Amino acid sequence: MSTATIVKLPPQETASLPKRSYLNSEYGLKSWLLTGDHKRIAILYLISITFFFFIGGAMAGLIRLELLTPQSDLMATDTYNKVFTMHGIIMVFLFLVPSVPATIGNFVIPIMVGAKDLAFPKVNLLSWYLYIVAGIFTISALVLGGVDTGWTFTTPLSTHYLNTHVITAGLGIFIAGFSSIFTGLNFIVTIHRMRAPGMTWFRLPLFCWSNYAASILMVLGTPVLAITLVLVILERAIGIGVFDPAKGGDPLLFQHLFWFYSHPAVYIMILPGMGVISEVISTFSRKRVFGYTAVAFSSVAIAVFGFFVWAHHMFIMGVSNYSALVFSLLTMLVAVPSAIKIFNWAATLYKGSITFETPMLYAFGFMGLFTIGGLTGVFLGSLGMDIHLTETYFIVAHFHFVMVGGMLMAFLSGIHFWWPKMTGRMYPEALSKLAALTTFIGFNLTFFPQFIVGYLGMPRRYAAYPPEFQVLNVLSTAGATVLGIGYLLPMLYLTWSLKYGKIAGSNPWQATGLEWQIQSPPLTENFIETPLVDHEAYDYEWLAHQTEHEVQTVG
Amino acid sequence: MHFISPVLWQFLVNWLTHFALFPPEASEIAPYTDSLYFFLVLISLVGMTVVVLLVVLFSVMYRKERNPEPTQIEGSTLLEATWTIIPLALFMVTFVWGALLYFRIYNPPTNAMNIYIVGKQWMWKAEHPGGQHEINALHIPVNRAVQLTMISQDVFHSFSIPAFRVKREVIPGRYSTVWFKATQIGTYHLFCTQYCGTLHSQMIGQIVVMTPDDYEKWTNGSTSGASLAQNGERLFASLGCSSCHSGNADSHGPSLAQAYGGKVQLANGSFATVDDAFLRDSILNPTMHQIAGYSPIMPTYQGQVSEEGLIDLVEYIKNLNSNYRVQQTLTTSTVQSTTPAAPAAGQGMVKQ
Amino acid sequence: MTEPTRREQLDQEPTHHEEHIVSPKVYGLIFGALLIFTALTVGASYLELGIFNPIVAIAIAVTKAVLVILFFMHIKYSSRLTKLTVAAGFFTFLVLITMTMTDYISRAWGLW
Amino acid sequence: MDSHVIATQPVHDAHEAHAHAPYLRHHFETVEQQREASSFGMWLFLLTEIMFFGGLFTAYLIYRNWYYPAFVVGSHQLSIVLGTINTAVLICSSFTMAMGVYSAEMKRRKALVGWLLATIILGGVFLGIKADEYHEKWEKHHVPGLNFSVQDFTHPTDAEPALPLDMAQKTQVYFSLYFAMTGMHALHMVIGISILLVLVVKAWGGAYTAGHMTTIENFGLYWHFVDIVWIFLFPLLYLISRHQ
Repeated sequence: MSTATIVKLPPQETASLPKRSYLNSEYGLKSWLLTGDHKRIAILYLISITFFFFIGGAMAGLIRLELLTPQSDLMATDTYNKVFTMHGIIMVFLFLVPSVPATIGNFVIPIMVGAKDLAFPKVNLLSWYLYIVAGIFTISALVLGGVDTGWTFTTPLSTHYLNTHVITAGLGIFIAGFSSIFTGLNFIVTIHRMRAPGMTWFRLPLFCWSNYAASILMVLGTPVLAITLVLVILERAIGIGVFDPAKGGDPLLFQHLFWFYSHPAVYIMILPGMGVISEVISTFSRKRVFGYTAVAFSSVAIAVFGFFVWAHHMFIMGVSNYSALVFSLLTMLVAVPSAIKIFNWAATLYKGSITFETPMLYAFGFMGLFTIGGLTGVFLGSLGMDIHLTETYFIVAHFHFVMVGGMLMAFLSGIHFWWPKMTGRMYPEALSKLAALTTFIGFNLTFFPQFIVGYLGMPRRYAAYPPEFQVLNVLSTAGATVLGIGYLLPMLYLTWSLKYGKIAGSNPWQATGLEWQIQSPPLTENFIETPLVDHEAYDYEWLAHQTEHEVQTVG
Repeated sequence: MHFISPVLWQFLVNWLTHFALFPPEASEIAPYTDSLYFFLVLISLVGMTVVVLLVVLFSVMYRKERNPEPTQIEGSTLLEATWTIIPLALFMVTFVWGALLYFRIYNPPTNAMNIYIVGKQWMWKAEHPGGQHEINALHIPVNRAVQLTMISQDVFHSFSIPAFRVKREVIPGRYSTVWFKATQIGTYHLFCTQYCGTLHSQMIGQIVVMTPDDYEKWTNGSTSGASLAQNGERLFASLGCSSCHSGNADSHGPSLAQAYGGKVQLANGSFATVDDAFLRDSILNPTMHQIAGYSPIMPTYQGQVSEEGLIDLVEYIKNLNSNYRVQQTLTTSTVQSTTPAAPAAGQGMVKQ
Repeated sequence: MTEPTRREQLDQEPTHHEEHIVSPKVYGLIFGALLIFTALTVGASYLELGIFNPIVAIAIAVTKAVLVILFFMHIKYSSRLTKLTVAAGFFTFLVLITMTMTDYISRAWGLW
Repeated sequence: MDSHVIATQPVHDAHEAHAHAPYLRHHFETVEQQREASSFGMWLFLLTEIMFFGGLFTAYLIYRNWYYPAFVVGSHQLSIVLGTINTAVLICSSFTMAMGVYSAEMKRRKALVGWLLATIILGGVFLGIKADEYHEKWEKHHVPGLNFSVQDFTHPTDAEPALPLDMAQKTQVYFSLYFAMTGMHALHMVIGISILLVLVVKAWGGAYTAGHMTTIENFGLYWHFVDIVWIFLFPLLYLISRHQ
């Protein structure tokens, strides 16, 4: 490791994990499955979302393999349809939505605000069980023969024209929705009511702010999806007429209600990731985040504006042109807070003292890819441009840049950043840097060609395509292979590090958050005594003073 | 180069010869869309460069080896305002530009010739006013504005011609329209871009742009005998529409002659423009389009007329210039194919 | 600097609020008012008020809901945070309705 | 003070002997904090409920504007007497629930049990009447999808004016929404009554009259919310143009 590193591992001869921690406070499966401890629930979530991520990832692999050739030769078209539907459902509802909040957020938010647990530990556990039930429903829809509506469940296709397991999958998503509502509810109450003395709103780490904003969206948006799915299920099962054009219903109403949730859902997915980036950039440039208030409020602004833009998914679908105008204008406005964030992160680096640990590499990856993802979002928000681009691979590339390039990078960044805190051990640094690099290269190779093939007009969700698009699709598939390796690597070395990793000590990154001031892995009760907070977030001078003080008293 | 496997070699050749960044610009709209696209790509490149440059520059200048002690900075309202306002301004320009383009793409000129499209799982049916039917293909003349009136028989489809940069959702139960003016002769892709079930990826077709002469030949060669309006006339008679819509002063229904394109007052006091959608809806949901001064006695024809039949009826009513045709339909239940309902084919396709 | 106790720190939280017990008399009054409003709304629906029929019905329903929220659900005596929460809920509901209606209302305006 | 502010070292005996109230859960500092947290949490849950029903109300608003005559006729198929009685019953149950909360605040165990039982009975009466109404709809073939006929609307037997067939078919939309909305509401009532049954047993054991009554308060909020939903459903579904 270079001298530039700020990792201060305890001397290896004497290093040992703390005798008591949340990991060894109790033993046995039961102590995990009935736990109220937010940290253990976070671990449960981490294991389960990783499981679903790899199922969803396998689906993605199949999709890319099928698209290697123009014909639908690997699988029949209906199999392909089922595969991309499952990929979408699993990745959106079972991976992206709970990824950062339910794992990292669950683990660190209570500690960040100085609380012993989330406000409602039992609700937190219930949320995980709901997630598992949702997962079982989704998997059974898959095992029973699949579902091929696309993750958007468009009526009347989903209600009257398919013979697949729409109801099972719909119920799965309905339940997953409640799981995410409970997580969001818990976060909001915890951040409002459980902050330690002295932890004012503007001393909160930005990770809390962005998760708070995402939680608002979860609590207010998800129920609309729930009722919409209930109506779809009722319409499919017993034939009530709410969306059915044959009975006088408006299929576009479904789109309105669906996107009222599903557009804010995009922010549910990305906002917590942005929070991770704020923490990581600040820590590894040893500087407070440039314009803390602007970054904090931009999260809230994204959450609020997020509710006003949903019909930009429907510009060509027959919404009134006047309405399209309004929604396009508001879409332009919601792009601004994201731009503010990007520039503020870049400015945070200015006059910092930057080191390039793995989380930071992932964060740089995020900044680049999210910028592209965000800017191409402006393409799609622009009315005239949207006509040509929507429903093509351009939009596929756009949201994969935001969701995979942005969110997944942020998730990996966060996992690497807090891994020492979660497990008390370090991962192999060289290997993890290699993984970050592989992911970045693989990602660009996979999704950048899709912008071009999208502008050329290749429609999404096609099992077979005209042969002139093949070159770009081959590039994309090649990239996906690299990307797959990039995702498998962390899986392997992180598991390895559980047993063989070096002991991390309480604050390997010399970070300022409250979570770094306690032992790693933390005690079940987090803090022996409720902390009194008397400094701002990202106050590195306070931290320096703190360490100095310790040295003096110890020495 | 013998060590490169033939497959790979072929692939590379293929790549070099077929590599394209843009689809052909084959319609009047395409250059406009592309210029907005270039503008947006430019903005993105500049934005990207600024971000990457800042990140790289700072990473080099302020890496720990060079700058071991960070300088804490609170923030800067001026800077933050700058990078709020500049993107906002650019996004506003994009919005206005995009909106203008949207008007242009979705606002057909009044002299556009009309072709009907019916989408169903999983094929496109095109119906020309002269009675030519096509499946998964559309023949159009070059340099002539063409408006498509589209409807789906089952689920959402989407009619997309990348070379023309136009796309519009085809909705069950509702007409949607799109128009374009092809500028280059050739054959282009037609895609269904809205996921519509198992064979979604096979719901594709060809747009054939022809010279006016070739088009003329094609229309003459593929006519099925009766124009849409003639089919409509037959249907009009067999459904008994003429008994009420006879155009006489004492008839139960409003006169349909020259009704198309005008405004009518509805029973609830509001005004509606009589367009294709209005005519179709009036046949299926007469109560909701009750014209003021008439009693709601018209039965619904829901389930009795197919989408194609509705198109025939709409086309017939559209071309009714006088009540004479209706009365003739009233008296002669069989239609003489010798009297074309629409005037000359060419004229009849021109709106107004 | 004297160290504030934890208890004091918590009490300084702006969201802190003393509990207020609503008396049965208030409950009774509200109960009566709700029943009267129910009778009123049924009565009003039999009157020919034209466009005001639905408006009156909604107005009465809103009044009843507000009474229940303020008194039965103690919002009148709750912290600002709780009031804000309720307001946020109704605000988002209005966003859903009005923004959806921008589409449905202007569809009838014709192409442009 | 800095060094001991934040625990950096594990201390083996972390369990201090606090004089905690028995119902104060370990992760809260004070009873006050616990109560405020759970009340706030409950309100957030009700927020999701607002949006849950919000979707239905949006659909209702759109279709009512589109198919007003069908909604009028559909509405006239509902019994205004039963509807009004049910509204009154639900308001009564809200009142008894409020009194239950008051009894808990006053630490009157028997009164609390009594009020809760009254609430259960009133809730049961509401559901009974609702079931009767549903049954009637079934008999009259007004259940969309399963058992629907436009006969009553195209050829009415009572004084109602006949609807043209196309509009008569749109009564399906009205009844779909009627069943979706009242069904969701009834489901909430069923859940509420089930919880109430548990609460009564616990209240009898004195669980809520010893100072800790957050559960009762929160359940009260839920019950009142369900009442509010009905307050809107009643005029929207039952009282459309009764004067016609």
